[in-house]
Order: sequence, then structure tokens, then C-alpha cells
Amino acid sequence: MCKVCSLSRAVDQIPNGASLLIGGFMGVGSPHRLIDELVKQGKRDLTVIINDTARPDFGVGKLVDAKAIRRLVTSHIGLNPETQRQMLAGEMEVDLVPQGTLAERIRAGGTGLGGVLTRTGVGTVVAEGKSTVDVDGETFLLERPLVADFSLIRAWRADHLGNLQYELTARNFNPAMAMAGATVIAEAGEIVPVGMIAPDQVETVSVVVDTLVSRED
Amino acid sequence: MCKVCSLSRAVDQIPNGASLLIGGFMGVGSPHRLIDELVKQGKRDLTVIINDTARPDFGVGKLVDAKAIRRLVTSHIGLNPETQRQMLAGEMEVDLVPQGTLAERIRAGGTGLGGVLTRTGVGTVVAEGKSTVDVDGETFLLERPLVADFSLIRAWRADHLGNLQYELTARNFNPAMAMAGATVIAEAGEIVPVGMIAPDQVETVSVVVDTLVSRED
Amino acid sequence: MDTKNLIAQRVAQELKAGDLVNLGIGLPTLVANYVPAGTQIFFQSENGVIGMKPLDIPNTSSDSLTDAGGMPTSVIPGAAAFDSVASFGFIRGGHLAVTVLGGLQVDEAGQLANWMVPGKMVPGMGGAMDLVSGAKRVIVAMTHTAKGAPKILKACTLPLTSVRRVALIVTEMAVIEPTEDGLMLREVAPGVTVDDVLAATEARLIVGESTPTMAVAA
Amino acid sequence: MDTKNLIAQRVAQELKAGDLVNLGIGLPTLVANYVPAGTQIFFQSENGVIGMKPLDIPNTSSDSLTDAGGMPTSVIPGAAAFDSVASFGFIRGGHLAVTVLGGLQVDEAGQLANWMVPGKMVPGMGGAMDLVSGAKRVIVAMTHTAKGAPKILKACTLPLTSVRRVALIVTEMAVIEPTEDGLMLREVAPGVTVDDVLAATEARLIVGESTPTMAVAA
Repeated sequence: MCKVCSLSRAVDQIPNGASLLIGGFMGVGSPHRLIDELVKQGKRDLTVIINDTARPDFGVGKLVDAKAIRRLVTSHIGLNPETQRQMLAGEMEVDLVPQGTLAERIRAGGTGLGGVLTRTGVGTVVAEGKSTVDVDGETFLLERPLVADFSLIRAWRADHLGNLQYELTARNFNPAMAMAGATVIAEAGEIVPVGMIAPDQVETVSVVVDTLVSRED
Repeated sequence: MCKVCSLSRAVDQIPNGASLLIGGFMGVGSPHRLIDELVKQGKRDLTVIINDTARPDFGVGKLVDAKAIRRLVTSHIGLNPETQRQMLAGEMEVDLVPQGTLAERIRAGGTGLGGVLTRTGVGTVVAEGKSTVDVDGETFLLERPLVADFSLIRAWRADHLGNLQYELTARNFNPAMAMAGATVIAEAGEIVPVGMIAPDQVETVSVVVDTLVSRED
Repeated sequence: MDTKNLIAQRVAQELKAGDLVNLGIGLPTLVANYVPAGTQIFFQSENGVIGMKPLDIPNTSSDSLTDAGGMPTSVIPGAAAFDSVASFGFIRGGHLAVTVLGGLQVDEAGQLANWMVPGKMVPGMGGAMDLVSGAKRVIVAMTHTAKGAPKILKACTLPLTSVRRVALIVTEMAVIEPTEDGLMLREVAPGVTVDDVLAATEARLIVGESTPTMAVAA
Repeated sequence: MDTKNLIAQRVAQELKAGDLVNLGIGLPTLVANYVPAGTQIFFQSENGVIGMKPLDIPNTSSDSLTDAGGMPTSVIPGAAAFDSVASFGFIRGGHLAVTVLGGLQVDEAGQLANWMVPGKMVPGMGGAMDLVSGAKRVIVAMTHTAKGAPKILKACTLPLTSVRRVALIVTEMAVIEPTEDGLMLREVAPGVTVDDVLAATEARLIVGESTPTMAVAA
């Protein structure tokens, strides 16, 4: 039951038009090898769910540069002028979601909840077209769960079973996304023998990881 | 800004009639010192939210034995005949909640969500008197957030700021409860100097912990 | 082989390598004993661990590592511990391949009742409602009758655990699969006839042209 | 002292020992420089850390420890790292004592607009909507006018960040507290008169009998 495979085979699984949850915050903690391989294999028409689009030529910005993204669900594109250009030119559909709501929608998708009830966005443009739910006299916005065909995850360390451990602010959206993809592909800075990551240190449990990208050849 | 105080002073804060979130699963990971002190100080009319009532004369079972609990919110009382006796005799009000719903309601209370939308309990007695919300054609039960006046937490290790670290299955409800109490009181197996718990090892952040019980005298 | 071990042995055949599986307290716990050597199953305990295995070396227990009954347990290399919120995230989120639970009653719609007998036994549902609502496959492992009375009924008389249809019922007499059309009798135990099963079952069972015998060791 | 540092200095007086505080990108970041020595404030960065402090020792940065702008940062002893879900759990759950954000507009109802200019600048709201909806106190730190035009208006013309009333507005001219009754002028900057403030403000300001001067170093 070895999950470890080469970078190219890991990305071969992903068809054009697939939806992807991609970890990272301003490129920190993004799966850079997987992103580079997506660009190399010329994937297109992707739906990408990610906190932000980093910068041109960095992180998921490379997928933006390659015009590989048809639809983007994100909280912030302010530091990537190319994302803004494609959005305003109508080349890419962009759905802007408050960051905490984005995190919680992904969590809901991965943990079987029907949605998220939040004060965030009530009465603003974010609420347009959405239902609200009153709880004890207060109004909450009903935000839908988010899942995707694939989750692309960057971990600090993995073991050969697929248990993952993250580091500092490179953690960000990775743990929640690892629960919400139908197929979960992870790259790690290091792959260690099973048992080297103690039970209390495991942050993403091996059972949800389908493919682990092998070390660079 | 030292939070560390004696066991008796920590529990002195808690008035009769207070609501308490108490960590632990069959007594494992329960704050046994705090529970013993609650009994010793003769607290009464408490509302207690806890996964289960352990066994007689063990863990929160001691509060049951002392008839200190007026209202109990819990998922399982099967191994404590005294809880069942008090419930059937009408001496204690018991609200039985599915375990995953209980965990998620406490999480919602601590993280500012309006409620929990879950499939669990739909169409069963658990759904009686509760609203449902339809999301994309599927029915979910709306379960309300849970908070309390105090959270009583058991950690494996703490630092003097109040950062907490847990161990194995003694973790259980403690991390979620530490976010959901107006006042959070923690006891720990060990209190270490600040900096000894690395940022990636901290599971409950010091800013939510109000009182840390000092070592045994 | 006694009744419980026969059931456990048959249930174990439903588990596949790599599956994340939750075993309920009691009879279901025995299933772990019948997993073929070399097939790695990940057992979850809902109090916060994946990779649980029975404590088989004396004097190696810890107060901080217990099963869902609060008893000392052990883990395999590569196990993971987490809190109750995460634990039920796995369960509700469909990450559990199989949950095996005991049952008091199952009805023709495949609905399970297993958490209370009003006025008599009110242990609370614990994690059962989440498990039955959330696991990919729910397998009920139970004796076919209780004190001679059928437990597989036209309609449950006890409060339901979930309105969701369970995937499979395994008893010491039969393997029954609840489907949209009703309860399909899939297998009978060695030495048990289809008529024996029908006689011990209140619910209507759909019987095929031939009914295989469970492949269990006697 | 320049405009930005004057504002930052005044905002810093609002922070109390032990507070968990989030500082927005840009001007609000300067607030950290004016916390009195010996007052421990815990700064959160929404990308997943509490206990952030500026990177002040050269060549000690890590690719895995950055602020919300993706720039290398550092932490105090006793800092904690966590994922985005937990990070916004602190924010939405009311665990943040104060958030300090920049503003494009604030109106008489105390409502803030700070995340987009339709058709021109659409950076996305990032964490701003959660911060303004969830923090115990929201402090807007901004210049009083933009190119001579008032930013404190009768009603915001830009899309709102939240319908919630902010707690305080601090500019280089004044400290203004939005209340149920309207915007109360609480303080003026050194060398600024009440009339100066009124002239630079479109919204109606409620002025008390006497208006103290901000206690800031020149």
C-alpha cells in the first residue's frame, strides 16, 4: 500500500477542467513542485480554490501566468496584478470570499457539515444571493461547504504512510484542505520512516492522503 | 501578568449555579484536581457540559455522587448508574447530545459560529423541537452553539504564560472547551518555562487561558 | 466457534486494506481479531486516535491512551492522536470506510435502533448517531434474536439511531443487505437453512434463487 | 512626527497588557512600535501565529514564518502557530481584544468600507470582513482625508466591510468614537482645532463642551 510516486505520475491523475484545493498563503506553504508540474503538463480550465494568488511568477501565480485557471475562489488577489487583469478582462471568473469564511467552508466540506453560519459578510455585497438563518434572534449568513476533485498539499514532513506534519505559518490552509479533496496529493520537504512522527505530532492523518510525491530524483 | 494561582483560589472564582465545560472522556483527560476541589468546596446547582459522566467515584462521577449537578449536557452516561438513577428520579436534568454534535457545538461557541448544520440526528428524537435547514436539497439539523461561564481543562504540559499541550486520548474535548469558556481554568501535569513549548507544539494558546493551577504544594 | 466470534469473522471479510474502520464496544471489537495478517486496517477510536491496536504487552499501558470505553490500549507505528472535534470530522466527513456497531433492532427500511430502551436503559447515544450518519458503510453486527424474539422487524419500536439505511446486517444466522427494495438475504450461516432465517425474522426478507453459505471457519 | 506615526502612537494607547491584537498591513503595523516597554501585547497574524514580532536580527528569517503580507517575521518566546481555521476561530470567536485596520471610508453609523473601489481596485477582502465582524474592538487608523476629500462621510459610497459599528477612528486630526447617537469627537491632535476637524469631515460630528488634545509626542 505504498502511496509514494513520482511528481509526473502524481500530476498525471489530474485532468483538465478539474477542481483543485491548493494550500498556501502568499505562496508560503504552497506545493511549489506540484504547481510547477501542473504548468509543465499544460493543464487548463482548472477551478482553483486558494487563499490568494501570491505574486506573478511565484506559487500559484505561475498558474495564473499560464492562464490555466478558468475559475478562482479566493480571499485576496491584491498583490497579483495579473489576476486582477484577467478578472477585469473577463478571462477568469473570480469568486471573492472572506478569508475566515473560506477556511470554514473548506472545513465544512471536509467534515460533513451542511454549511457555515457566520456573521461575516451579513449586510454586505458578500451576502448577495445567499440565504440567512436566524439563531436566537441574530442573523447569520449561510455559506456552503467547499470540496474539490483534488487537494494539493505542502507538508514540512511526511512518513511513508502519508502522515503529515506542518511548520509555522506554512501550515495555513493545508490541514483543512487535506480533508476536503476527493483525492489528496501531498508533497513534503522530507519523507521519514513510519513511526518517526509521533502520534501527537501528526497533523494530517495518513488515511486521507492518497498520493505522496517522492523526493526529487 | 502571572496567571498561576493555587487550586483553592482557582476554584473560589466559581459560584454555585455556574455553568462549566469540563474536559475528559471516561475520566481520561479530566481535570481531576479541579473536580476534587469543586467537591471539597461544596459547589452546587452546577450546569455541567462534558462528554460522559465516567464512573461513580471517578472523574466527574464525583460531582454526580456529591449531587452537585443540577443540569447535565452529555453524550453518554451508560457506565455511571448513579447518573442514570438521578436522571430517572428527576433529581438531575440530563440533555443527551450526539458526541460529534456536542464537540461541534462547543467549537461553534468558541469560534463565533451561529450554529452547526449536521445530518446527525435528523428524523430521530434528537431532532424534536429543533429547526432544520435545507442546503442544496438536503436537510440538516440546526444545533445551537454551547458556551459556559467556566472551562475546566486538563493539559499534559503548560508554560507559565498558559500555553497548553495535550497527550494522546487525554486530549479529547479539552482544546475545543478551552475556546468556549468565559473564564478558562487549566491544570497541567507539568508547568515549564516560557519558550519550552515550541510554537508548533502549542495546542491551546495562552491568550485564552485565564488561570493556571499551580503545582501541588 | 461461538456466536459472537462467528459474526466477527464474517464481518472482518468486509474490510479492505487501507480502510479506516471504527469498531463499537462489545461484539464489534472482536472483528479486529479476524483481519488477515498482512492486511493493514486503520482502526479509529472516537476518543481521538487512528491506528489503535489491543494492548498485548503487559505493563505497557498509559493513563493517556485508552479506547472509547476508557480501557488502556496501544497503537501501531504511524498512528495519530487528535481531539474530539477532529475525530468526529473524520466520522461525519465520510472518511470512515466502515463502522461496525451492535444493534437492538433493524427494520425493513434498514434503519437501526441501538441506543436506548425508553424507561429502562438510557445510556446515551455517545458517538453512535454520528457513526451511523457519517461512515461510508455501516455494518450492524448483532445476534439474530434476543431471548428468542426477532430483532429484525417490520418497523423498529425503539428510538432510531439514524434514518439512514445501513449497508449490511451480519448475525450468527445470516448476512442481510438492506436495499431500496427491501432486505435481501445474501448468505446463511453453516448449518442454517433459509427457512430457519425466515422463521427467526419478523421483517420480510427477499430470498434469491440460491443463497450461499457464509465462508467462515467452524 | 509624521502623520502615520502620530496615528500609530495614539492607537497604541488603546492596547492593554495581555491583549490579543491584530494589526492590518501598512499604517496599522506601525502601532507595534509604540507599545510601552514592559507591556506584553500578543500580536496575531491571521496567516497563523500569535506572538509575532518584527524580524530585528539580520539573517534569522525562515521561509516558513511570515506575516500576513508574506514577509519574513519573528516571534516572542511563548508564541504559537496554528492553521487558518484556528486563526479565524480566534477572530470570529471574540478572542481578539483589538483589531487595527486602515480605512477608505467610515460613515455616521460607524460603518467601515476598506476593501474595494468598484471597477478600479479589487484586491479582495482577505481577513478584513472577519476581523471587523469578530474582534471585540475595531479601531480604524487612517488619514482624515484623501487628496483633500473627506473620508468620514454621512454614508459610505464604497462597499461596506461590515455593517457592525467600529469602536474608534483615529486620524492625524482627531479621535472619533462612533456611538448609538452618532460620531462623538473625543480628541483633537496637537495644533488642530475643533473647527479644523469639522471642516475636514463630511459626517456630522457631536462635539462636547471641551475637547481634549491627544497625548502624543510631537
